[in-house]
Amino acid sequence: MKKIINAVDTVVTDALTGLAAAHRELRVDLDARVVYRADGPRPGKVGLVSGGGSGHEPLHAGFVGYGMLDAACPGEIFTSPVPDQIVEATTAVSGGAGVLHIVKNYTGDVLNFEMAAELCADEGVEVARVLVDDDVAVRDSLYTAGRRGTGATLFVEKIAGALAEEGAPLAEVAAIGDEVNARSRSFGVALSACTTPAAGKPTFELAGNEVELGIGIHGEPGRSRGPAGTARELVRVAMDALQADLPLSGDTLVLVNGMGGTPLIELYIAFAEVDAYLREHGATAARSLVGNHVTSLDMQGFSVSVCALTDDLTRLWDAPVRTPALRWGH
Amino acid sequence: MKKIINAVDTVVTDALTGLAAAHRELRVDLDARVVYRADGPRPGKVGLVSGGGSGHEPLHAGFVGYGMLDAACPGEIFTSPVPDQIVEATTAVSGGAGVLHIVKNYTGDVLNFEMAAELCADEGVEVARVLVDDDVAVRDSLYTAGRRGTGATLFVEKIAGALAEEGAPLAEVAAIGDEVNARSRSFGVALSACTTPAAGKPTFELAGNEVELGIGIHGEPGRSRGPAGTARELVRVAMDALQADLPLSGDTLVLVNGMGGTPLIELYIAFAEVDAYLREHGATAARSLVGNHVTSLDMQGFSVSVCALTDDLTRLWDAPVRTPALRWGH
Amino acid sequence: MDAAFITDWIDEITRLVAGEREHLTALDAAIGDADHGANLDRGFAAVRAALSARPPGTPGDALVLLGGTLIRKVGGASGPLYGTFFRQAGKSLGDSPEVSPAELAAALTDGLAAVRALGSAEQGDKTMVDALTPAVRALEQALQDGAGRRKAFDAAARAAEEGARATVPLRARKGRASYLGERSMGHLDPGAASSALIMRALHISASGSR
Amino acid sequence: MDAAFITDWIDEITRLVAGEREHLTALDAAIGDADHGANLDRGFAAVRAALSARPPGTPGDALVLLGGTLIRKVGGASGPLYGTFFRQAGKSLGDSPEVSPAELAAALTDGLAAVRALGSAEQGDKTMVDALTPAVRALEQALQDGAGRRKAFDAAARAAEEGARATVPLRARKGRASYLGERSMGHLDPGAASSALIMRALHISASGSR
Ligand SMILES: Nc1ncnc2c1ncn2[C@@H]1O[C@H](COP(=O)(O)OP(=O)(O)O)[C@@H](O)[C@H]1O
Ligand SMILES: Nc1ncnc2c1ncn2[C@@H]1O[C@H](COP(=O)(O)OP(=O)(O)O)[C@@H](O)[C@H]1O
Ligand SMILES: [Mg+2]
Ligand SMILES: [Mg+2]
Ligand SMILES: [Mg+2]
Ligand SMILES: [Mg+2]
Repeated sequence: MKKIINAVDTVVTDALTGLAAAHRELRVDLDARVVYRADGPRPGKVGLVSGGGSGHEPLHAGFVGYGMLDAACPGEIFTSPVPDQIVEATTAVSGGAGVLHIVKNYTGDVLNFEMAAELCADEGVEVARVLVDDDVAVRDSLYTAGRRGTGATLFVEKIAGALAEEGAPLAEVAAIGDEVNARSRSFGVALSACTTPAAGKPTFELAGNEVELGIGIHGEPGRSRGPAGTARELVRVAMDALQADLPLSGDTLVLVNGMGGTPLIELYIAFAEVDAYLREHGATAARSLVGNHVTSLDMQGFSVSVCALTDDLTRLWDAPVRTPALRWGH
Repeated sequence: MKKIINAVDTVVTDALTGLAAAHRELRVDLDARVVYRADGPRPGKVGLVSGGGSGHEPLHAGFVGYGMLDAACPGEIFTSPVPDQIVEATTAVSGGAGVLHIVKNYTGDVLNFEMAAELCADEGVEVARVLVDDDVAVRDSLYTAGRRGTGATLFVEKIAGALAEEGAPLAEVAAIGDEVNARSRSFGVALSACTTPAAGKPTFELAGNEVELGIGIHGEPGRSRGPAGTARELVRVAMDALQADLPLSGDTLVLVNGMGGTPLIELYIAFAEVDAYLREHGATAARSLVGNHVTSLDMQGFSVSVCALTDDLTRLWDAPVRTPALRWGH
Repeated sequence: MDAAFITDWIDEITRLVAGEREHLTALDAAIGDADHGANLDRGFAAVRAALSARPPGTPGDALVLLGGTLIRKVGGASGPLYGTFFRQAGKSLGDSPEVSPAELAAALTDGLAAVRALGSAEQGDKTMVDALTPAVRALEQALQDGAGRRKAFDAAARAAEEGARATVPLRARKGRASYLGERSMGHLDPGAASSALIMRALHISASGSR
Repeated sequence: MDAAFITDWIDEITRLVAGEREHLTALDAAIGDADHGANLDRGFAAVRAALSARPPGTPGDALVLLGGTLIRKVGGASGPLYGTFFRQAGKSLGDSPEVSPAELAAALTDGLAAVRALGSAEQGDKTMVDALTPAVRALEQALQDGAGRRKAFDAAARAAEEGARATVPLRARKGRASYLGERSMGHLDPGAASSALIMRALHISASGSR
């Protein structure tokens, strides 16, 4: 394993140190392990807190700022944050209008955010939660921990963040988060596994002509293996899976997301295929994002997330945002 | 080799198709292979054209837009564009105030841009050139093709682009480009080689405990090999090389750049070390950028570019920019 | 058994977890996300520090401190689950300075119930519950049958080890491994493996020798 | 020799380059950026298309078309350099419908001079110039010595091959390989290798058999 790190145990702290130095518009509490907007909290604005294991950068800390998150709680690599972090972040960003927790549906994230929410309630902070579970590769049934939260997390953070910025009350901000989640689906494909610093070797091995289909964002193997096909074939597998779960039509918001080790040129090739697929099926990529946004360390591969837009969602997506990793609008 | 591509020969065209679909604010001429700002040319504004081999995304097409480039000419993977592309782009963006070519110092880029400039002169378009050669890993002597152009290209494109947007004449825009280049130095380290679609296998092999020092951005081997050290050690090698060539002091602009296959979390760790090194040496990272900007396909590693700022350069760096890969200001 | 007994147990878990760190992580790499060893190692190291900063006066104290520290330092699924297990057990023990093996057994039974409530895992879902359930049951049974504490703890450890092994053929229905569907079959659950270490540590510390 | 002779030569280069594509790319991977084979293959394929779209009337035409197409389709260092080589040679030939071997030799000498002017490479810099220079010199010499065209072209090809081989120990001073400093030593220059193919193709096409 070769990585640009100082030691396995200091990866998250060292990266947060760099984040703090690079982004003066953020306030990074290294002890509490929370990343804040330097200009928050704003009285009367619903606070948005998210978090999860590290290794998915820029998610979540890269989405802290105007129009998106008020705070992010990074855990160790692929390990959800602990309740203390979440409590600290929640109370700090509370501007009196309540705080929304945006939680990806993993047992660890769910449990730790739940514990934190109880403690926050004890301290008189009203907390609502949006649970993101967009990954169609996992069947949501009695036999699984439910769908995973992946690329749609970015959609939820952006759109709920924009509504909170407009001054909407907690219940509405939570409701739009739920709506975005309900209208979004994702599917991922890996060309290679990632290597966590702790494990020191790839979490699974693929032959030269194999891809892993239906992967998550934690280096866990996918649901099945398939032959490495063309970009068109790989995108078709992903889009067929999305389409089977949520028939596509009309305007959509599309994220073609790199898993961390895939060059941008390949992501644009994938996007061309997604765009063509959507048009073939009577839908449009009305809004899009191509790049490494919800990553899995150095994994090679991509995921596609699609959200069926409404006028409201489009307006909130287009609203100004100023974070390290996402910024537009004036 | 596993890549998200349809065929080795269609990589660049397919990616440009995706770029066009993802960015309506760009106009992509697939036949001529030129990427334009959809809102250009602006009469009286100096046009900025850059280009080079593909495989360095987001450079250059990702930097086309308000405040930066007017057009980019992508060549085949790691192959400089041909004169026709450059002539087409140059004449199209010419708003009567002349056009600046921003050229990375590689034999192929230099020759093709030179030929194009001659043809443009025939057509009555005034062309000036900034040659970017910031890479201290290459000794500039009679015995080399001179220093390579790497990370500082982004600095030149941003700062010259901002000055052009202010309406400065060609000579001034070219002069500031030269100044940025003269004040900038870069050094890169690879943890793994990249795989070009044409070659199908990594361009060099590194043992598990080796890094390649002084690499360029074309998968070419570096000047030497060294042991894989900590982030601090690797950054020290890079910074010592920069510092030896251009003593660091005062405000600097820093790019910690990923080579395409390195996760963002590691780049932030590297940035923390660069920031500490600068402070130790009496300099400051007054402005910074951390991410994959001038890449080498799927290569793992990073480069550091530092530009010694002046008040003017800082102002121009801070000026608004709206491109797919770089955007800020209002 | 007093507070010192519990801190001995914790020390022994810490040692076993440190020794098995790579193995637990490897198990988690196969069907999860390759962090279980690192998670527990980090957690128990923090527990050690907490214990020396504030030595507990009673067994209940010690277990509450242990559970609380795991909740606050581990994260992931195992942090809240193991944290709850020990914290609930500690609360059940109340503030007696000395507890009997039967009292400890009852407390661990309560802890397990809290884990099941929190994670809603049933036996057979291929989780730590598959090792903890038979372990706690065997412990209660052995003590009821009149076994001494050393023997009873050994029975608990054996039952945990067997319960862990029995997770191999199962298809996971909880936690990350459930995402794999049938591909989770044929692998030992990392949490069940660490539960077996925890129970084995109890036996070792009661034996007073390693 | 008429325009058809030159197009035969071009066809032969195209074939050799296609066959050696992987080899040229591998040479370039060692000390460059792994695209020389792909570059030339793409270029000569485009030349073929250009030739059938607008069949040249004279040898000079054919070489100018060849050179111009390489400039417009190849990119990189080799595109402008080879393009200039052939384009200048074509211009030197003027518009005679038939040229002698000596006229072709003189034209190639002019082409080489243009390459040296454009790339400012000297012999010994480990570039295509190291193969082209002895080749053109040997060609002139053989013809002066009264050799027939087939023999003279063979001498040129041999000289190019030897010149290419002689680049192996050299340290590159031009092009990408120069970035490697001493590490460029011990490798055959890809451009010199392709120059040898070009000269060998001349001999093969003059021999009328492959
Ligand atoms: N719902 C649950 N109930 C009980 N145990 C669970 C549950 N989900 C996961 N586990 C246990 O947690 C273990 C994984 O712990 P760990 O790897 O530390 O956390 P994470 O899965 O968040 O990475 C699994 O092997 C399993 O035994
Ligand atoms: N300045 C120069 N003069 C002559 N030949 C050169 C020069 N620079 C490079 N070359 C030749 O070009 C070859 C490389 O061509 P190619 O790989 O197609 O282009 P690039 O180096 O741009 O990738 C080298 O092997 C060398 O023979
Ligand atoms: Mg985990
Ligand atoms: Mg090249
Ligand atoms: Mg785990
Ligand atoms: Mg090359």
